[in-house]
Amino acid sequence: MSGYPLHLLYFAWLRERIGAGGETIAVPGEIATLGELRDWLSQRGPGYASAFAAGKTVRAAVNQVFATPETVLHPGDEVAFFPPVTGG
Amino acid sequence: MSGYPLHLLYFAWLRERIGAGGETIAVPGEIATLGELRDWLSQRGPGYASAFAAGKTVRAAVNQVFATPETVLHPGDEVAFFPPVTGG
Amino acid sequence: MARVKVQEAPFDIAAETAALLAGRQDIGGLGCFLGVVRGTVGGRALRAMTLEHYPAMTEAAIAAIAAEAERRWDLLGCTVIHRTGRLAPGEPIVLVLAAASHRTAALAATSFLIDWLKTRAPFWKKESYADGGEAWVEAHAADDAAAARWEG
Amino acid sequence: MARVKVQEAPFDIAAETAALLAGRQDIGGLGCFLGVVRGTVGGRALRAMTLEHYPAMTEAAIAAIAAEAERRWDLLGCTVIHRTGRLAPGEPIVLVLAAASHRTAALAATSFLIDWLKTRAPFWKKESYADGGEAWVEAHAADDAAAARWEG
Repeated sequence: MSGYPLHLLYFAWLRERIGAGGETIAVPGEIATLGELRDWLSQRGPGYASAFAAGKTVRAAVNQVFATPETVLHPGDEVAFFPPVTGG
Repeated sequence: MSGYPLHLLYFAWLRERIGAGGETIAVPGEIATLGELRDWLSQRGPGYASAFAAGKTVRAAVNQVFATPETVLHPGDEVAFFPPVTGG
Repeated sequence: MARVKVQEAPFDIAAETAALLAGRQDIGGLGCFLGVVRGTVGGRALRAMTLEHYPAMTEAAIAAIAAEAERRWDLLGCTVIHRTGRLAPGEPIVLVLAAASHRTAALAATSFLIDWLKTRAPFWKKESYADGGEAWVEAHAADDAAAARWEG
Repeated sequence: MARVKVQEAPFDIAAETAALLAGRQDIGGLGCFLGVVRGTVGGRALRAMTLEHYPAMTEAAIAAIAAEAERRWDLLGCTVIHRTGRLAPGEPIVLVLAAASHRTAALAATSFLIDWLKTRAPFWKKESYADGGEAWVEAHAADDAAAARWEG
């Protein structure tokens, strides 16, 4: 599979470290799951590396539904990364 | 001990059966406890008998504090009889 | 020190909440329970609920229940208002507010207060039905069980 | 069907309560929780709390939590309002209302709703301190434990 587009969103301290609230990017076709996307993103630069550093608890949602590293991605998905929630 | 005065109060269906919300009466000196008072009152007439009939759950307070049949009475005490409470 | 009121008049939940929070910055959570007269009881339409109480004892009994809540939890405010007299279906009967620095204490104290009010405050309810009948509400075993959860 | 709102503006607890009760005679108990910004956190004075959220997801996530509450208890009304943006100490953050025919369901659902909101709704709090520092609030193990009570 060739590259495909994803709409990425970052919240709270992930947003601050990456320096953007979101972006639409083309990811390589061999990235099939959320876990693989995270590993790939963490190598895009120091901000990403800091946001996705090993040991950091990062949660995610795919198309506004909480997701796990095994969740399979599809072209055009909205993928959000964020810390554990702290509302209420 | 000779007779002594008590201020009696009746609430809810005890009030309705006895036909009065309260009364000040002189009780015989040999009545020492709340339980003895209840037995004595139940023989004062059909309304009292109905209010204090065997098997009826009747609660009481002496001087505005919940009391038990063993509670000892003193001249001038305010003694209230009522069904189990149902507020809230 | 809890704010306790026994009254025939309606109460104002917004004013009571505001009074508890006014001028404070230590409260993180406020638990609240509002009891309301239902229009149907056991399938029978209700016209009114009449609450009788023991005036000389009522406020002190409620204050003792609130003091017990304050002993069990670090409350930063506590309000109990109980209405008496004749109330129509849909009308509020009782308001309980409990404030604390965190929600767990606020909500636990709220549950405790209403459970003990139902079993330890000298109120008696009489139901007047649409068909003309009347009956005193009987104490519920479920209420005794709920209140007993907090014992020991 | 729950009433869910996510907004910067303050909310009106009396209006929300009245809206839940309006025209009904089947509600016997209304449970309520109000979350408030505290002025001191861990001994440090707070200037403001800023709530970020995930707009496309937030209302749906809250609605799903409310739907789960409605599945577990026979609720006769449910309202969740969560504020976002910058809030000062003493300001309300979140309002939860749950109505039922009896108090047990109303109060249990209220506790459930706030426990799950804290662990399953996409909000993030940032604290701005009086000394100029800032920090994102970390998720609390106690909140996870409180939410886990309702699982299984």
